[in-house]
Amino acid sequence: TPYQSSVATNQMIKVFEDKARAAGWNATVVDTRGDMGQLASRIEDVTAAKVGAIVLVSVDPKQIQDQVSAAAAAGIPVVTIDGATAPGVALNVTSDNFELGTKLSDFLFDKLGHKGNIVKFYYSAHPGVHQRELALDAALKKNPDIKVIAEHYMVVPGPIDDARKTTEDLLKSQGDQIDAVWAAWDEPAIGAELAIEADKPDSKIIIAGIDGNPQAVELIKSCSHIKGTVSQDFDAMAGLAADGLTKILAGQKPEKAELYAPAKLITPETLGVTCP
Amino acid sequence: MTGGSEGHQPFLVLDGITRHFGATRALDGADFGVAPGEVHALVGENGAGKSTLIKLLSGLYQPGAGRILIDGEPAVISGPPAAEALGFRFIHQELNLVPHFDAVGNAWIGRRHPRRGPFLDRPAMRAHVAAVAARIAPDLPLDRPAVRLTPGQRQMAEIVRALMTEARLVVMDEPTSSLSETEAERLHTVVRQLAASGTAVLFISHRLDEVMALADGYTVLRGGRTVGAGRIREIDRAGLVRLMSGGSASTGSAAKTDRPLSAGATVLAADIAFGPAGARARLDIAAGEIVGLYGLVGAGRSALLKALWGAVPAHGIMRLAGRPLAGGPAGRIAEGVIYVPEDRRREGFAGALSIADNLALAHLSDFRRAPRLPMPARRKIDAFARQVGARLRLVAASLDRSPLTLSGGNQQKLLFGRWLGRPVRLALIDEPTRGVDVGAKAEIHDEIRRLADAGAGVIAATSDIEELMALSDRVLVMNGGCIVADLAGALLTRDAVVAAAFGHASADLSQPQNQAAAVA
Amino acid sequence: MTLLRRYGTLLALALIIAVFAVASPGAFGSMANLVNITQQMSLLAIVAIGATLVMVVGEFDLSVSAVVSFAGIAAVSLFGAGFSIASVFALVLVTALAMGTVSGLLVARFAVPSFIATLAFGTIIGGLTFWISDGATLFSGIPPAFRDLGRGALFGLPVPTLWLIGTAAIVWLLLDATEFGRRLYAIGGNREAARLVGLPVRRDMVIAFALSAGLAALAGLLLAARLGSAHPTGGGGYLLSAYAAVFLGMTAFREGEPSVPGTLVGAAIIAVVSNGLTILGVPSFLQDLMTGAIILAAVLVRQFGRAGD
Amino acid sequence: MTLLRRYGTLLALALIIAVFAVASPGAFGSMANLVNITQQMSLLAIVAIGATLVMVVGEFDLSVSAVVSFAGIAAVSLFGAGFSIASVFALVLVTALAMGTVSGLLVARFAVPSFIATLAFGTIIGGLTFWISDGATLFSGIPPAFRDLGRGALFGLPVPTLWLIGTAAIVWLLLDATEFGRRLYAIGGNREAARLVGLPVRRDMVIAFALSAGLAALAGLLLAARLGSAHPTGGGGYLLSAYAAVFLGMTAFREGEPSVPGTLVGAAIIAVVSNGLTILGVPSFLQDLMTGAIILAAVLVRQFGRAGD
Ligand SMILES: Nc1ncnc2c1ncn2[C@@H]1O[C@H](COP(=O)(O)OP(=O)(O)OP(=O)(O)O)[C@@H](O)[C@H]1O
Ligand SMILES: Nc1ncnc2c1ncn2[C@@H]1O[C@H](COP(=O)(O)OP(=O)(O)OP(=O)(O)O)[C@@H](O)[C@H]1O
Ligand SMILES: [Mg+2]
Ligand SMILES: [Mg+2]
Repeated sequence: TPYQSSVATNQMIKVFEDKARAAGWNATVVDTRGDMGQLASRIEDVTAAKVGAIVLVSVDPKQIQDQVSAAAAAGIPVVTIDGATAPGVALNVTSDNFELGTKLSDFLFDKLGHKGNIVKFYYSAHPGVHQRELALDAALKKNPDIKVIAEHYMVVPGPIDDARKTTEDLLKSQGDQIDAVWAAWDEPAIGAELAIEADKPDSKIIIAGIDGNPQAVELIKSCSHIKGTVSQDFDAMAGLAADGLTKILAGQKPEKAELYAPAKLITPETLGVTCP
Repeated sequence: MTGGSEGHQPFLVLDGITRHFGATRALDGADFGVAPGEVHALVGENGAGKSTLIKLLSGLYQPGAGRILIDGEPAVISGPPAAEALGFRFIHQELNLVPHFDAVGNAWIGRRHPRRGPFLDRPAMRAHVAAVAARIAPDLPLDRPAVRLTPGQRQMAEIVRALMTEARLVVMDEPTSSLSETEAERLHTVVRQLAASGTAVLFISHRLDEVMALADGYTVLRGGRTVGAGRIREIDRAGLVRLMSGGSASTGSAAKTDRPLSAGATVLAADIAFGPAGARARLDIAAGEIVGLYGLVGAGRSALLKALWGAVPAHGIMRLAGRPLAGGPAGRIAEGVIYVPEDRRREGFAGALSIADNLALAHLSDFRRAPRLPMPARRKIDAFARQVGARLRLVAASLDRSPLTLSGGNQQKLLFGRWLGRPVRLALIDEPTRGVDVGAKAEIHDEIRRLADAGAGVIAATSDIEELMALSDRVLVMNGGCIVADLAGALLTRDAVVAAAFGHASADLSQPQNQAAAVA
Repeated sequence: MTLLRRYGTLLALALIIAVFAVASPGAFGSMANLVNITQQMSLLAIVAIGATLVMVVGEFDLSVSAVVSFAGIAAVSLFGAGFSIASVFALVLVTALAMGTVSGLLVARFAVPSFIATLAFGTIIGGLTFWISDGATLFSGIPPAFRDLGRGALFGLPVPTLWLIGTAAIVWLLLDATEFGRRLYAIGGNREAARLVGLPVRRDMVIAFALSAGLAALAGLLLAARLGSAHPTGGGGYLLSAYAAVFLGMTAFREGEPSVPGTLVGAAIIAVVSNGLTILGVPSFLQDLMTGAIILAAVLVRQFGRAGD
Repeated sequence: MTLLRRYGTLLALALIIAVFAVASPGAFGSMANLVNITQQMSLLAIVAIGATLVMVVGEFDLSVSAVVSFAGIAAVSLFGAGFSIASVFALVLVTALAMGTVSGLLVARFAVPSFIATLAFGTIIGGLTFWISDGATLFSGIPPAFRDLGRGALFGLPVPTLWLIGTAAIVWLLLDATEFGRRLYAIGGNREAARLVGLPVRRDMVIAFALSAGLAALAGLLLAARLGSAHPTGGGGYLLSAYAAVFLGMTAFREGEPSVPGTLVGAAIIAVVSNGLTILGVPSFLQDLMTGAIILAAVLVRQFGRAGD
């Protein structure tokens, strides 16, 4: 994976490692820090080393199609978690990113009464995250009264601090007009919360993100401005992947090439707290 | 206005040239002319503007006012390529070699390299350089990177470079300042050959005896202005000095002043192996004694002094007044040892600091605001710098500027000046007056004598045999990294020194022009 | 003209602020926002001040970003293990000083080029950080009192700004008014000359690297305090920006020497530009274009002063 | 001892390969894997060879990673607009040469420190890249013939390896056997001296920057071909590794000067270490620790040779 320091990715890796240990597999994690060229080389390496299977986390295999095909051709099954289907991929376990984006947008727009100004934090370089942005665009078409008054392309690594600084700046310039923050994943949402908490703790701005990042969940519980996160069930995803891989290694075919893990919305209500 | 050699008209004339640096008037109405086939000497005190004038000729600076005439036509020398195209070759005062290129590589920079197809023809490159070097610097290691050459060897590499191709004018800014007698004499021969073949040579030197012997014509600069010019045979040494100093200074003759020799106790006793390839030296220095250190370029003098200073590894015994020396330069400073390096640019000072800070650098803790507070007091540093400046007649626009804005000779004074006013037990001095004018040279010699009179042992390495003879009570001669002669009293004559310096190396140097003894 | 040449970059900063203030008087030009900028630049500036020390002796320290990340992760882990705030600060800073000492020794004692020494050592530190954190973002167990060290205000100034003022004042004094500072500049100016006049070149260089790592660790602690979480690669963004600040600063004063006031000007330019462009609502890609262009202009302004020379 | 001092880093590379081959004879030591490593190091090495040119004149070019990303995105966009492979190559390379020329002019003509000039200009290029790509990864419209330029094998060697061999041979000849190369080394060794003897210092420096950008763009094109996609920040990883390769290489031969063979050794060390550790299945954090340690050891080996001096 290229994104091990991302909370969501890390969680999937951890769960998968546990399952792997339980299954008696020997799992090695390779992290290329966001570098696709590197990732391609590392896949070539493990293909050369004739590993039993390759699991790609949070990567679109199309970004490294040749290497994936080569691995498949060498008889090494390739499973992706939070990825996409592609030639050579035996199984993709994911949550539908477009659906996640739609859930997030709908939640936020409902809260706003389908009218208001939002700030958008996005990162199109990641194909999955890009899907969420496309979902937002679709939702916006249906809600002409919602306006994106500012958008910011996230700096990775360091998204929390980047979102915090940007939000501080935006609060200075158009703080009165912002009604909500749409974060393509939870880390920008946390950054926005930190800024609002410091500069305008009383404002009515609401924030929502995607991932169910534990820090975000904490913040929802403590009645901050973060009011929701669309949680992918990473445990379930990693579990499904491990199960699927067990089958594949046993020589069977998975029933479907793509498995979706359900996504659920986490809000103060689902956490059982009531906020003023 | 100028002195051409027999019948020739000057082809290069400078007329009323000025060049100012801020408030400093480096050149302020300089006139000058040189004819084909003439050896023309440009003399003047440190900071008189000689190097600045050279840089104008090389196109590095443009004149503020005045004209440059070449073959009678006004000319603009727009930059170094233009000067090169005019057939002007330069050896600048501060040497400019590419550190990791050897002499061959350095000689070819900026020239059209010999090629085979699009590629360099290395054997041809080397052969050509070797041919030139054979005439003037037969001992120069051609394949050693310039960083690992001594200043004298670097000087020779520059000379080789300048003489690689046909030239109309060769300008040499103090080419002999780090050459010893023999090497200088070899250069003189080449200069005469150049002149005979019609090339003009512009020669800058503070060694006035050399000027008297070599030049046809002369120009004297003072304060950026031409104060005299003519034929060398119509003036004498004293006359030149009077023109340079405006009649105020002493003749600066390098005569030996008789000092009462108070042969004191031994300050330094050393028996060490040091430096490259099996160099070994044994020496004893007494309190109050000035020991001159002489040798050909690369003989190992600087290496020995550095070893004594603790700046390069050495094995053996080194005792100062009976106690072993330890702790590198800092330990030696604490013991009252001082050191003046030979290469001011590379070893002398930090360009990032001002002149005053550079002077204070070696003993910063003397300038604290309070004895226990390691914060230097500006006021104390400035006072020290002013005092040094006055004692060594430093010509500087401001002591707050970088030392790189000083003229070569004035930079040299800093290296000595930083130690003034401290109690000294042993002084290790490498080329103390390289590029220093006659007046200031006398000052520095007085300072050195004062050190010895106060009871310090002094070792002074020098390539200037005049200086050696004037200063030393005793002379050690080095050759190939070893001390080969220890001369004092009646045995201390120029002939003896030069003969010892050749030692067994004389076999390589048997060309007819190298009759060093004849010079003495 | 001379003014332009000497203080060009400083004037450029003033000009940038003026232009933004005119373009957005209410939001950018407000006192609150200007104070806010000092807070936003504070961590970067602290790292950059550390980098300045190493640049003064003519070297690079590319491990700063690894140290920033390390300090945050180490601190949060130690909190998890029940250590007090004071002991966490002490432990993390001492570890960082030790790390800087290793870099310094590699460079000064073993003559490894600083670029490769600090890059390789930074990779090692990064590995350690991953090991400690298991590659995950850590956020549990941070005491609120620790978080207060990175947020809120005191005497009307944001707390991070106060840290910056303190750090800048101390390092400035150190470089400008002490023997140690003179020595560092001498070493940077001409290492051989410094050695020959008996300066403790190696020791001083090691100290410079140690202080640089210490300041990076301080920034890492403050970052963790401010975010309430620590990322194993949270310091990644600081490396190039810190050096950009130092180099910008070198064009601001004196004859191109690194200095604390210069670095502050450099960091301020970077912070002001990103704050101003965000406030003006400039689209992402244009922000990049304009940031690059403004920084180039800020440096070039000085050259035009020089042209008259 | 002299051997160790002179070729220490090269010996270190041999030793590293030997150790890995013993640890994993089947997988690492197989001919196929060794050939594969040459392919994996090829893009990094091409970028690093470009960086070498700039390092030879004593400057940095921090815009290389931006140029790598730009080239990939520009190429895929142009394919989308229907351009042919040859014209895409030509357009992208010419644009990159122009970009390098701008960097070079900023440094050589306007005396902007190269660190800040190329960082700022790299930011501008990054902005352009985002503009073109809208920040997204581009996949579509890449002709298979283009992809074949970055994959597959010819004469038994992987295609990227062939590109590397070609590039390295040309630049090596340029630096080592032509007057232009001698001039670049002279400029880097002593710019003042080069100026004094009338070398066209500015022109040559601009050419060095232009070539560096051109090679970075070539690497970017090959990366896009190899991955079949282009990422707007896809070149990010090349900056530090490329300079690490150059600096490692500087410790490998001669008097610590940048050179093409040296850079190849440096890039090979980096590639071998990361390939070997992955094949051995070393955990992530340990990989970092070991990479750093191995690189330091490779450089230090030379120092021990020196100690005997
Ligand atoms: N770059 C500069 N900036 C400021 N002042 C300068 C600069 N270069 C030279 N000067 C000043 O110009 C004057 C003339 O210097 P120049 O180097 O020409 O003297 P010089 O005759 O060659 O002396 P020396 O015999 O010591 O080499 C000196 O006062 C010097 O300080
Ligand atoms: N780093 C080095 N590596 C190899 N040889 C060196 C190195 N430094 C000096 N040498 C050689 O050692 C010998 C002694 O050099 P040293 O500097 O002591 O000579 P010197 O008598 O002071 O000559 P000069 O008059 O040129 O200053 C020379 O032949 C020189 O080329
Ligand atoms: Mg001079
Ligand atoms: Mg010497």
